[in-house]
Amino acid sequence: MELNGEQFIAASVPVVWRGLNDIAVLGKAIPGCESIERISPEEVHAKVMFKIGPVRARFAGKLLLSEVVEEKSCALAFEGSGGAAGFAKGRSRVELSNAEGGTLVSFTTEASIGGKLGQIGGRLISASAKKIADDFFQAFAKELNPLANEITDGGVA
Amino acid sequence: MNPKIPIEMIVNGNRVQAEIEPRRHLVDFLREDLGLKGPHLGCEQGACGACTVRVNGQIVRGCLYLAVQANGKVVDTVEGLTAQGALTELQDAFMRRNAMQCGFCSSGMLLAAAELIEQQPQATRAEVREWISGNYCRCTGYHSIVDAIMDILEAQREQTE
Amino acid sequence: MNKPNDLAGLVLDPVTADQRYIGESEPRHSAKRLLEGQGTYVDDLQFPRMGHVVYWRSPVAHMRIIQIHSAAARNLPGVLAVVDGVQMATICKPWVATLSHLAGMKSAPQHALAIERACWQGEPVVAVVAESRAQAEDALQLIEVEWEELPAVVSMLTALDPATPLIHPELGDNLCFTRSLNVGEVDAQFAAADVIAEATFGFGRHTGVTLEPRCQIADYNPGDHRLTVYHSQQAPHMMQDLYCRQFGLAESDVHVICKDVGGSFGIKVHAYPDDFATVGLAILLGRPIKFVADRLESFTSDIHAREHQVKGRIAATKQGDILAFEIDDLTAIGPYSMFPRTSAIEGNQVVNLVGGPYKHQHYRAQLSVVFQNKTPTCQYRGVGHPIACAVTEALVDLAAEKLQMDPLVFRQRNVIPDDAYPCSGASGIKFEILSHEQCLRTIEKMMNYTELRQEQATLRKKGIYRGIGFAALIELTNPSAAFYGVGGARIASQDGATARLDPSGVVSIMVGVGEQGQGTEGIYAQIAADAVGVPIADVRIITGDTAVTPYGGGTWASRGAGIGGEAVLLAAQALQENILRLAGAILQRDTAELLVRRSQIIDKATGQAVLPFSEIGRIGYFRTDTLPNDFKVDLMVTRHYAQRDYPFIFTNGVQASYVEVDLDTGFVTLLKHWAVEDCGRVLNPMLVDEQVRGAIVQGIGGALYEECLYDDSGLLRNGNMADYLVPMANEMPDIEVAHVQTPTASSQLGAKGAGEAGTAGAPAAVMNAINDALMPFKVKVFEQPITSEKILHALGKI
Amino acid sequence: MKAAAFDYIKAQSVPEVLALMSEHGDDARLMAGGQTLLATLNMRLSEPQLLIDITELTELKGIEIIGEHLWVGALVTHTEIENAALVKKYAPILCAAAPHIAHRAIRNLGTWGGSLVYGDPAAEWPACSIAVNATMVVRGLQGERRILASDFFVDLYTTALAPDEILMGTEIPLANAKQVFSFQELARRHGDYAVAGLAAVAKKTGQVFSDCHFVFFSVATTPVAAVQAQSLVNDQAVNAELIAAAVAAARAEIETMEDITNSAAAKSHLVGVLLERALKKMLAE
Repeated sequence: MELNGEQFIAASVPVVWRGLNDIAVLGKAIPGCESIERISPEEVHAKVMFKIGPVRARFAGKLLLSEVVEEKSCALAFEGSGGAAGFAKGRSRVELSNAEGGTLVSFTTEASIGGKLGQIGGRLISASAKKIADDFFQAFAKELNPLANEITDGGVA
Repeated sequence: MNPKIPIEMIVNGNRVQAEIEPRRHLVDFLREDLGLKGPHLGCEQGACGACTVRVNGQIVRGCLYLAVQANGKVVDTVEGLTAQGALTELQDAFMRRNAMQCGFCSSGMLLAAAELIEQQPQATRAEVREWISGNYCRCTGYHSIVDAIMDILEAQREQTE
Repeated sequence: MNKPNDLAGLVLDPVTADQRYIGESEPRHSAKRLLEGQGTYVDDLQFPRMGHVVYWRSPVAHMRIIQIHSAAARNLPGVLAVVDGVQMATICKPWVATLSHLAGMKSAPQHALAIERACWQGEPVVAVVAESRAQAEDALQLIEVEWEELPAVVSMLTALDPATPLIHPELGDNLCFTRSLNVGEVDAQFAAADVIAEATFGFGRHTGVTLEPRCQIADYNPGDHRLTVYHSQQAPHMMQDLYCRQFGLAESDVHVICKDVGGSFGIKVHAYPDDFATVGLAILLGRPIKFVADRLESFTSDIHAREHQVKGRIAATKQGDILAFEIDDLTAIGPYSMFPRTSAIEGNQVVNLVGGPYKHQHYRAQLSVVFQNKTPTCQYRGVGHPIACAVTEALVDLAAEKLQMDPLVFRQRNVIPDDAYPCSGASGIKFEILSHEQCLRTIEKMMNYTELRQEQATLRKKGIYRGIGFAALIELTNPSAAFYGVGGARIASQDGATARLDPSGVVSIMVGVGEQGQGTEGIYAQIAADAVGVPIADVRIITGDTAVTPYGGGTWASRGAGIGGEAVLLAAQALQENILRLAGAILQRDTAELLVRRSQIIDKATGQAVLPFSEIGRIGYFRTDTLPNDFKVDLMVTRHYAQRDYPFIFTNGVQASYVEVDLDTGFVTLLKHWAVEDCGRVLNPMLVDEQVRGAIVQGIGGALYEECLYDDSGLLRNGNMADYLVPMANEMPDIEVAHVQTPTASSQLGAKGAGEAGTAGAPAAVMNAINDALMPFKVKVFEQPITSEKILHALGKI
Repeated sequence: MKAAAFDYIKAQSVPEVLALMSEHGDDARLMAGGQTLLATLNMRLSEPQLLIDITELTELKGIEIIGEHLWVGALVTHTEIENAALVKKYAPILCAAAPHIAHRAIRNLGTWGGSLVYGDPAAEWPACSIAVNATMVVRGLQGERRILASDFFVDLYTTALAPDEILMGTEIPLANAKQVFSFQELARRHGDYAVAGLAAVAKKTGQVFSDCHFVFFSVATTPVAAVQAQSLVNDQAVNAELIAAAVAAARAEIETMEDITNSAAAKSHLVGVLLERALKKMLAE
């Protein structure tokens, strides 16, 4: 599954960059995040309760940061295990650029959902992923700039 | 967590009492606790219809209905309905038309057909196909099942004319 | 003499004197209990101390198993054992599934539970046994397997590329089997042809979705070291042999029992890793172990089939004679060849069967069977026929279109004539006797072809686009040992039947071929009743028990009627002879003066009943003292039959499909389907009709609905019954079936198989009908399943 | 496939349900018909601690006329809607849609309210509720509030219902003689999730449509009204040109979403096909 998109955030590039590297911010922004800890500068572990429609699955996952270019771009590898429910894994590339009144975050993501979730959820998996991304950026923006709640949704293609 | 819950219901005309885990669905209760063999499990997601049973006179998916929900209700399976003679004509028609092969879908198919005959006595061949389209049969190709149900519907109509 | 009769085929002479049941639409008396909820399927059986096993299966297409953590699971209440591949391997040998007559075929050793690596999503890795299924599933959630994902081979198109990783490095490449066939002068024929048509065909992966999932109960008695396995299976003796070989048991100590089977279709004729694992657990734990696949694991662990891409060409003259066919078939079978029948047979069949009905002499075929990290594929109803037939019949239609000939007329001109037999097909397959011409004549009448074409033309003017599609087909049935035996697979081609007169005069028949719903027990009762001479109500059929029935191959390759039925006939005839001899001894009459009629011995001269079977049973069993000292006769006889005249006895038939395509939505409505089937002597028209119909609907499933969809990393995306679309009643057409009867001379009965031809022809007929409907728009769809999406694409609407 | 263990309470009153919900939060799940929930539990894709069976709550049952509205209780089953004379008279599109929902055995248990609060984008009822301009009546510990159907479905599987609220039922404006409707659904097999569907309702005076509701389902993350197409058609005499314009508008305004076998492009195409068919059918009435 591919998930690409752009999101405008009403905060400066340095602020957004700090946010993306601040597990406190991420913890609040990642939908269903129950715990998050930094293992090393490149590795973050988190427990996330994935909720979509009737489905509830608790994922234990890790994020690996690489190809970091300060305040510009980075690559994220992530994998999460939801036990019997399945797992999610993928790679994402995030780039920040200055934009009128804030920052444009563009990302390209390759993800796959395995196990039962993938076997059953096929019908709505990409829609669910899109929703999670949208929810993340909504909350992320709020965290960075509580005043600028109004997000001009760049949409997720 | 999850103490067993006492339940009481009428199954095939007999009052039964049991203590069960809330998570037990009705077909597991009928099969594992009561030893019935008519309702089958084909998918446990409500797609195949092999688990069809009657609760308070209506067909339901026995795999999407908890045994505790049936507390105080009347449950009928193909065994009980056979004993009552409620399915005799249908069963004879299914035999005559060879409207079954492996038989795994038959109990669900018969119960679905019986409700159709009761509720849509004027059903056309197309309407019969639509009604039983919630019951999966990999063997027959459905044609003979539709024939068998139409036999009963037509016989009924002749009588009422 | 057999008299020709155009619509009914040949009106056959009776097989027995006083024939009352053979050839009649006799209901399956033994099936009544199934309609009353009184069947006995494996999951209906419960035993004291029985454990329930569930399997932790690989969640990914290819992985290295690093470590398995099972302590938490073991500590749950009710949990009896957690077993991994290493422990299982101490009692169960690995296997490699190849056949020696498929030259160069290779595969890798496979274990009951994966060790080190798992090679497809769904491969069993860890077994969890508990006192109840729910407890086992509770524990399953606590199993933690540390795994490292390995690169997966997903697309068969790139499986052989140098850049593609090897699934089994020791094999040197990802190629399981390859075959080239070159008959006649194909290049010269194509060079000389007036008309050449070609296309590339795609076939999606299917799976069988038997309504009753795969299931078994294994029970090992440590006292006498006997293993009893209750199994939902088609080939009990094959499984007996495999269990004793993989676990080092004596054949005599393995007992396989198949009670009612809730559908099989080839899904239940293979030996699965979890079959062995469940048996292994029964041995390790010394208690009965029940395994019932749930629907989600069925989708990733039942065999799949039919993932093929075929490039095909046909050459013809402007007069309308087919000169040659050429195909290149690429198919992928998963990471292992399936045990013990192997996964190369399907592709091999495609090579054998393309062009089958036609009289061309030039044919070239190339086959590549490759490994990939998806669920293993193997023989599934129709084995290769649906692919070969779809390719052949679509090419035939393309040629007819270019020649501007009616597709039915074109077929009538090119099929092997009914008076040309015995002969060989271009691929070298041997035909005893077929009836293509008569079948085509019959279907033309059945469907009122001319009127139907007129209706199609009229509606087209109103903007309603309907199509008519044909499929002429051949089907391989009644196999000899050429199928498996010669390749070293211990799967019997012969089958046996035992007939016994019981003291009351009832006849019991024990047969090696079992019942999975086709009605085999029904036709055996018909044959026995006629051949022994008793009312069918006085016949009992016993199948599916290796301790009771004669040794046999079971149900596969449409052999139940032709092989099993012939064995029953021979045994029943022998029993009647013995009954007559005993009657002669009792009555002190020459047996030549006596005959059997309906459970009575009749005096030929007077026609009087002189001795009932019950009396023969009484004296034969309880008063042998009243018989002459030197007289001896058995009231129980066993006979075996193996078809040895041909590698296979081919059948033939033709199907037609009438569809309407909604140009705005791309949706296809199946309006009607016709089938003419020649399975030799029809033992029970009602049963054959329903076999044909069921098989046709299974074929339609593949043509329009069914496909196992995988993502780029080899994960199944629709492995559930809401998203893998099996055919349901509402979309299926009424199906008219007619019979032509051209019996095989290789048996007295003259019966050929009937179970798979429907599946063979339906996808071709439906695809051709859709493309006929689309003809005015000069577009075609050759990718199955043919979805509305693909049709809208073809029409340029999206 | 056996569900993980959970506790079970058969609730006797709405206050009891609300209390339980606030006590247990997301560890508790309400069960009405259970036709989606129990399948999910069987597959262990959800493991609530507590199941609150609300099927005995009479307040949530019944179909009746209350003032200017047709009241459809949250616990009314699909079958009851399919067969209800009142619905046939005052919200006929619901009777037309009901047979498309799965199969009879499921319709006998599945409920109107259950379908609405799940907000499955492929489900019939959310789209229908918008098309008939229904109002959701929801109750929480703070009391009762009303939400227009058009404001209720906010995102994929997400509604305006607060976690501590329960849907009591819906109020549907009574259809009058001028109402015309067309329910269109394309599913690969009868009863399957739709490939695309449309619930269309309008008032018709001669050739002129007004108060148009063209609500599509199974094409996006929520049921979606073709607002521009609606306003194009509103108060205009419907003719071939107008239909063509409406079709173009609907295709342009609705951002479709692919599913497992159908591309977004195919769904956009089908949006137009369904709207054209609906308009022609309603025009012919």
